[in-house]
Amino acid sequence: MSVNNLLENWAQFRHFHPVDDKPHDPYKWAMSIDLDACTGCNACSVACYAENNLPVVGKEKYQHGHVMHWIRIERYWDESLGVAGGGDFPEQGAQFLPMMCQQCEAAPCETVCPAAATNHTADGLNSQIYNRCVGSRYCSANCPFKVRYFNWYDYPTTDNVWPAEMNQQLNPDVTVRSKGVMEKCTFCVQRLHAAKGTAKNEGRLVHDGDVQTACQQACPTSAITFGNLVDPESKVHKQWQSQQVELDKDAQVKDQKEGGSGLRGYRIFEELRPYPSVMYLERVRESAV
Amino acid sequence: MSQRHLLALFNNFEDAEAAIYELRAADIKGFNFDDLTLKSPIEHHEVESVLGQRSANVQWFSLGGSLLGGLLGFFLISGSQANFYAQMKGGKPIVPFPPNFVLTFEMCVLGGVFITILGFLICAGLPAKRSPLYNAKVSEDQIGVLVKADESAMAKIKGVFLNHQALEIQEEVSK
Amino acid sequence: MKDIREDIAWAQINQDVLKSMESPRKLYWVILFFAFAAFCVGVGCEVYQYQTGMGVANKNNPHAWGLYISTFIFWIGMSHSGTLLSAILHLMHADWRKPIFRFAEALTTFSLMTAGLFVMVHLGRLWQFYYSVPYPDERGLWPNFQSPLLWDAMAIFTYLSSSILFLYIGMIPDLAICRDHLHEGWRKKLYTLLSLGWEGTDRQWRNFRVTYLTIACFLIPLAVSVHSIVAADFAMSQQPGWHVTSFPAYFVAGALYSGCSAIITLFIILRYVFKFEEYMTLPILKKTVRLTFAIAMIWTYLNAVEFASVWYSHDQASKDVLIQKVVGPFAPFWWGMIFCGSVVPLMLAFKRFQTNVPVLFVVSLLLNLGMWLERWMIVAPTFSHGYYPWTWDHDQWPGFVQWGMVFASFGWFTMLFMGFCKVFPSVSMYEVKEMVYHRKLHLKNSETAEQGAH
Amino acid sequence: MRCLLSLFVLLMGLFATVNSYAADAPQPALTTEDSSGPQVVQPIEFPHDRHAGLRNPSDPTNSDPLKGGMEIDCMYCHTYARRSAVAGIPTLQKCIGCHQSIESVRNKPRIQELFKYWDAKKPVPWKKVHDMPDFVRFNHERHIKRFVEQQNRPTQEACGYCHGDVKQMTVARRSKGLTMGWCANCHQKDHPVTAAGGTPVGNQAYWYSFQKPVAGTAGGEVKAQDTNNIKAQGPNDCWQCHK
Amino acid sequence: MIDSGLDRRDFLKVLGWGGAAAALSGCGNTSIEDGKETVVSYVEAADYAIPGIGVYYNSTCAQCDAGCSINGRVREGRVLKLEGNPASAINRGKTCGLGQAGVQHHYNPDRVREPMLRKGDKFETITWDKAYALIAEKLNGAKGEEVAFLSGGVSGHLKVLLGNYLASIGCKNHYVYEALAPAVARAANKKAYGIEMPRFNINKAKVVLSFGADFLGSWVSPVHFSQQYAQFRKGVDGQRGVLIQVESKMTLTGANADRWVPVRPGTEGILALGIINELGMASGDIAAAVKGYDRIRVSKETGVPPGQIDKIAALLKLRSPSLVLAGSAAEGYAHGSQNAAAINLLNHVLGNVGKTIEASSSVTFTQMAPAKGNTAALKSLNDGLAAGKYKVLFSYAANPVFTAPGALKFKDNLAKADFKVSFAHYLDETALQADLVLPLDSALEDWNTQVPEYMAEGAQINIQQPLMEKLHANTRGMGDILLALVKQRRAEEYKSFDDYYAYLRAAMLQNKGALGGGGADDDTFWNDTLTKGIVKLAGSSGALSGKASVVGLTLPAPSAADAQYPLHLIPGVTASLRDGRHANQPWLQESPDPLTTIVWDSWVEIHPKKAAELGIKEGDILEVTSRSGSIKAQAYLFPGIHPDAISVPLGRGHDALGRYAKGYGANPFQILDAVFDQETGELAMHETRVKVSKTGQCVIVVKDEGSAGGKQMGRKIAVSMSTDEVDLSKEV
Repeated sequence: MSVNNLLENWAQFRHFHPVDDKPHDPYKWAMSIDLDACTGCNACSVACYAENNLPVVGKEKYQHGHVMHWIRIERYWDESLGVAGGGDFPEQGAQFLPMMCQQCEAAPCETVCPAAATNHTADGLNSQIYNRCVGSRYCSANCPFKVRYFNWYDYPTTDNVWPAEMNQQLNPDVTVRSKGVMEKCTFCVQRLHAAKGTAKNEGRLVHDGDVQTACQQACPTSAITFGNLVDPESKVHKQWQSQQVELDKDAQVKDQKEGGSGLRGYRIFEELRPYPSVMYLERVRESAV
Repeated sequence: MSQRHLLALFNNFEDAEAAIYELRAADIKGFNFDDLTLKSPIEHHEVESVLGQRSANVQWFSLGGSLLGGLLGFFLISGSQANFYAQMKGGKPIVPFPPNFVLTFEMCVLGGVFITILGFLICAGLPAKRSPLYNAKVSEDQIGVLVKADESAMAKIKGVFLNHQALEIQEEVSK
Repeated sequence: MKDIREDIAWAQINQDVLKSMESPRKLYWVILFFAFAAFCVGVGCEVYQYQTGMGVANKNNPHAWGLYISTFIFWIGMSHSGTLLSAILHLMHADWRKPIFRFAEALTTFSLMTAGLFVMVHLGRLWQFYYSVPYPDERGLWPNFQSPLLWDAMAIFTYLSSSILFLYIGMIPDLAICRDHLHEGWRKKLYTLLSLGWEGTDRQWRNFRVTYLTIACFLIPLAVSVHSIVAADFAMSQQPGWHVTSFPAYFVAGALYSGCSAIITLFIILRYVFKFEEYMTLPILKKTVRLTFAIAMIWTYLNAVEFASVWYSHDQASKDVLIQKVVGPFAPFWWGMIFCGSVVPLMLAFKRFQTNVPVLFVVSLLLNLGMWLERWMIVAPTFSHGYYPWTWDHDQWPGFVQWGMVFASFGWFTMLFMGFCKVFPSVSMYEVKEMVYHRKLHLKNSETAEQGAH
Repeated sequence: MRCLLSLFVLLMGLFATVNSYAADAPQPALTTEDSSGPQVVQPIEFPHDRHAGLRNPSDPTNSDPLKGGMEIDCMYCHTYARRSAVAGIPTLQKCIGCHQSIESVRNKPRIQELFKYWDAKKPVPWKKVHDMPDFVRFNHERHIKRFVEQQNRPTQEACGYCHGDVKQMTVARRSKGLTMGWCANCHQKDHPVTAAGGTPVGNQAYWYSFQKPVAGTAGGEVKAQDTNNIKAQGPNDCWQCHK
Repeated sequence: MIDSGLDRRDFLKVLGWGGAAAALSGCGNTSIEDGKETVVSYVEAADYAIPGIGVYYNSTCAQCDAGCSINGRVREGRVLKLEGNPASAINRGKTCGLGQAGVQHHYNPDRVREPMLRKGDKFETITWDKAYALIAEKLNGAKGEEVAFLSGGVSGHLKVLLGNYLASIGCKNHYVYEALAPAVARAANKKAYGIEMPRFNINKAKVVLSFGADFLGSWVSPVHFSQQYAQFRKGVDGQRGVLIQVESKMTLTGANADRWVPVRPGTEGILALGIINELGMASGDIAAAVKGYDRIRVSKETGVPPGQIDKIAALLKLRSPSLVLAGSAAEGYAHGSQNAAAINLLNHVLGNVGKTIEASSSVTFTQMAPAKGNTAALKSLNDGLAAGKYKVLFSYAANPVFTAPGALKFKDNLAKADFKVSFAHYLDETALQADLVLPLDSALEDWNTQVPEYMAEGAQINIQQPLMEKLHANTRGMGDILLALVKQRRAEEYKSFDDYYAYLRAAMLQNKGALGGGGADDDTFWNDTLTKGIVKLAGSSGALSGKASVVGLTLPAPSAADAQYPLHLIPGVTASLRDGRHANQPWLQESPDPLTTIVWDSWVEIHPKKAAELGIKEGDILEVTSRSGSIKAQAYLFPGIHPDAISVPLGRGHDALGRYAKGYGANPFQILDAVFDQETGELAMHETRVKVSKTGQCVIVVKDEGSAGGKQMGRKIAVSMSTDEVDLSKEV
């Protein structure tokens, strides 16, 4: 009886994640992206198209903002560029930032979906279940990063998206989304599940390096690191630790240090308290020139 | 002795009221005062002082309904949250209070309204069969007094009505 | 001036009101046809959108929501008028509401029905909408009860069903009148069925009164909750410009505001069309107008509160959205909203306009336009100018499908309302009788008192 | 007053039933549990009973096809099931491998049909029987590993959980619901979840594996006694089957 | 991952082809494979071919000439995705976007499927036999010198076979044409270092001063350099590398530089000499030669502030070793070779030669070494065509009708050849002019070997092998075609080879010992080679021999302003579209240009100041007119360009090449003037002068960048810190 269940396990049901939680076990997938290494070459984005069956929407629809890139490369200029008192030329180059779903631990999108099509998984991902989605787009409205992409058209049946032969390239491990469905970066969940399955068959946990996301694998400068945050052996764990970035904080202790901590790790919109799972490492600018 | 219905129509409420007073005072044999029904185009509160306090129980239905709705709301929602094995939201507990209270409130109102309506139908005896004597004037501008009484009391009652300027008196055809 | 003449014969009331339900004139059919045509435009748009995808509405990634949601709020807001007149004023014993509350309630019901359509139209996968309905299913899945959208759905369902019941219950005595005074035909059968055998007995009246009062009590907090929940759709989210504490109050005020102005519009139309000058008198209109003015000022105040709190906050993103509204591409609409919502109602403060029907008609339409703009200004600008500058998009405007659907909603509403007016009495006969009766009693009592004083 | 009372009893009853039914993981009786899916017409009417059916005990050599099957293991032909998410259809080569040396049935029409395909080097266009929607991902490998390899259940039993009693069928036919609730039903039974205190947490929340870490797995390596635990973790989010 | 050791050829043979692709997935009520009734099944299958499990095969990326090794994931007989092969020294398991899109080259719906012969304005389908017979017939009617073969860069056994074929028909006119090859650099490097393409060790340098070398985007071997760049940023001895980019139009590399130095177009050499002068490290005749280039004069001529020159010189002096690169932007002038020589001189002066510039290895089989494409070849071909010298013209892997400068009028000259054979994947502009079009296998269906021009570590031969069965029954591999053609002349010599595969296998086995397979039996060696996808060789290492010399180094003064055509046109080379042969790969069309984020269209980059001067705003359609023609494209206000220059990206503006390329954008090749480098005869791509005018039309620029235009509006999104604030030592 459910009332019994409610009463007996009340404490379990009133448990706040991730604040009340012990560390994730045994997996918490996380990423770190070194902006000093990222050159903005777009290889990650194209690799994502290849891996995750992203439709190419074409010029017309791109113009209307219907593009479906799960990972986009943003190019920023210095704030002082072109304004009074600033320079006319971007003499320090541009800033590139790969932006994809941040797999927030307290994701703003999850709570608002009326159909419960986006939920939190045990390994710390923000799942998007296409077949459950009704297309209210509330998640997208509530996402501060605006990294959720809606299928404004039925791309599988749209001309020249996947014409004959081109459709043979589609990855059978990833569902092709039809119209009216929200989608976003999944951290290549199909690869994660394959790796976990293999590990389970062998009675072990997934080791660091067993699984790579498509963007990570392609990245020519290896700017993207991906792995299990709770595995002390993993590179991503070591990076988060050395950068003193903690998952369930909305402000990092190191940032309160006077004179700066000399560390590069930060998360975007940390102060909004979504606890993103992607840590960026600040770009470094040479002071000598 | 068989009972029959009698309907008297009055032009205004004062006449009807006076007639009822008289009937009540007359204590006619074969006529129980509780068998008197007043039919009017609008509601007359004053009638209660004449007919005596006849109770209305709808509000109890409202109370029960809203309690039921609220309980159902809270437990249905919390219970399903506790059982839906994949509905975990980062940063929120599995059974969160604020949203559940909102929905509990809505269910409370929903239950209240529905059961109140049900209560109204039950208490007012609706939907009802039409009574044997009815005149459309009652829904226009005249007051009707419907009595059920023994055959023997009919004449007396009729007399009372006529005393008070009853416009029309309809009698059930004897069986 | 009196709200209503005390000496109207009751039979006259019946006759006047029932006359409005007689076979319609030719013009009625013409208007109905145009309303239907407008509705068909929407159906066409929806069919197109359903088959092609939401993209045809010209929404995009930052602009996830558009006119559908803003028009949805507009209609939801309008629905609050009925509750205001029938429930709140009922509890406050303001009996001048009696001749006009029936159509206001109909307005509530039909605008809710219109609003409900927009929820459906808005969904990307309309054919799967049942995923967001709580019912025990084979999959063992439930919708997400934490989502404000679900609260919304629940609140609207509750509100709509309660409003329909309230409207219906309040109409039973009138249905009985219709049953008694109309000729044989399908209508008579309908009224016989719907009036549930109402005869106006003391027992029926007694329970009727309690029921009506109780439901009115339920409806008031319900109506407030409905629009605060609609506000919660926004206030609970993180979008800059939405995450505002005063939103619920602001929304409720806005709702009452747009409801009142819609009542003025319909008041004037019905009064003219059905020649209800005896019942929908100018003094009643004046009271309604004064009420509207008061609410307009409350709304203006809450608007100012919102701007002020954003302005003095340290939330740069919200501030940017506000600035964007004032000077950005949305500026004409935003200033339009300020003009229609806060400046135009100032006319209502003048006595000479309070009973000037043509002026009031225009003003009420402007107020409605202002309120529609308000909703749009709440929903759209923050999408074009949200937290993430990279996704700012000032070039995307609603496509013809969205406009078509908005246009059609007015046709749909008109259709429903016109149908209602011809099938059901749009003035409550028994309540007008009560009003006349009480006024007469009152007059008599005061005359007696006067005589006694002599 | 009595009518009020009885009404309340009625309402409370309604409340209790609706609430417990609705909240207590609804698993309505499956209409398809025992009924069969559509009869699929295959290009060759493959007799599963003949291949996988039980031997005729009275005649172990079983020369008469009408008197029983050959008890061939499911995975002898559906060999991919233990290695891949997809069970797959055996290659034509596999059929021919045996049948080219079985002279007794060589002239049967079905076998001749088979050889026609072989000679043309064309695969047999087998029709789908257990066809799931595209967004559902079932992993055969994990189920075989768990039931057959770890728990030593007979293959036919393990496969039969979802595929029904294939050894009785000629052409395979869907005989289980294969709906989501049907899948979840089994998982809830087989992966009972207990709260920290040990009380079973209803029939929900695989998610709780999240909070109850397998002892000592925080590191990369796992102690021997925990390996079974890792192997046994069932699905705990929607993404396990829908991605 | 399963790396198969089995014979790939057998694998392909035994795969029965069900025709139906494996269950593609869909969601809801629409699905590509919705309604498919049949299950995929095989006739025969190797043990490792398991439905539902990807098999990985190594091959070589053919999207550009860098020679990255790829690792293709194949499921149910379909290649799904290409990853990098970690064993390759060139790309070490990484790929660029261009490489990822290789599958779209293969699955492209606009591939040519049948041999086609021109009939009037149209093509009609013919058989291969007929096509071969026709070629034989035409060749019989032409003398050897009347035949020309135009190709892109070729290497490996294909080059050998091609050479043999050309010899068999007596043709000596093999034109190797690559529109964007670093040909000037080769010559300059040869002169300065004695090697055309030495190894540049970006990762060992502490400062990289690059004059327009877009090594992160499109220059020589971008994936390799990107990896080196990542190491360079991590730092040598804990010192993070500093990148200074000197160019007139910001490239991807420029965008990543610590200091981007906008220089007046064409004055790169002057700046290099100015830096040498400022360094004061040179002596002798070098010092004498640069003496005149004092900072004031250099600053005046290049537009670079004197303080900037000081800082660069100081940094170069302080941090050693450094590396100075001369890229295509500095070389695209009539004095391009001089520019490059001046820049290379800087390396000598700084003592980088031998440290960050090292001798590269090359494969010992010189006949397999790549035939290096250049643009001088195009000019001679064009001259020959114009003179009506050629009766038969073959073209392969080059699209000169699209990429030749408009001033050459190549298309008109091409018509003068009687019979033009095009070996083509798609009907591109050149194939459309051909009389006979022969459909080629895609790079993922074909056999080949490839020798990269730029060798990373040691030397390697890359194996290109089919990842799946042919998509279209009637396409053929280039090797197979050449073999068939060569058999027309030398049937005896080649009769033992049934097909190119047999030829390739035999050729490889013949040199088993030299290829590192000594001792292994043939099959083992062959299978091992195919499994690895790479043959690593010791290679012969040339020695750096060049000396610092200023002999013949004369830099012209910056050209005077041209009143009629006031602006320099800089043809932009983007990382994904390059010379336009990939424009039909939709992923690349939709992948935003990193700097402008524009997709699906061409644009004119113009500096905001210049734009304000001319009254141009974003989205205005501009007409760009040179002496050779004019094109129209939308304006994009781009701060990373010299105000005296505009830039239009190359690669778009096709009027053929299929649905994804045709009609998108404008082709700046069309308006290039025919100016050539004085020393090498290479096309001087940056010498075209243009004027812009508004057409009055205006469009919304289709780009990924939002209305905020690349500003963060004070939100902490992409954050940076300076080197004196950061402590890199603690990083993992």
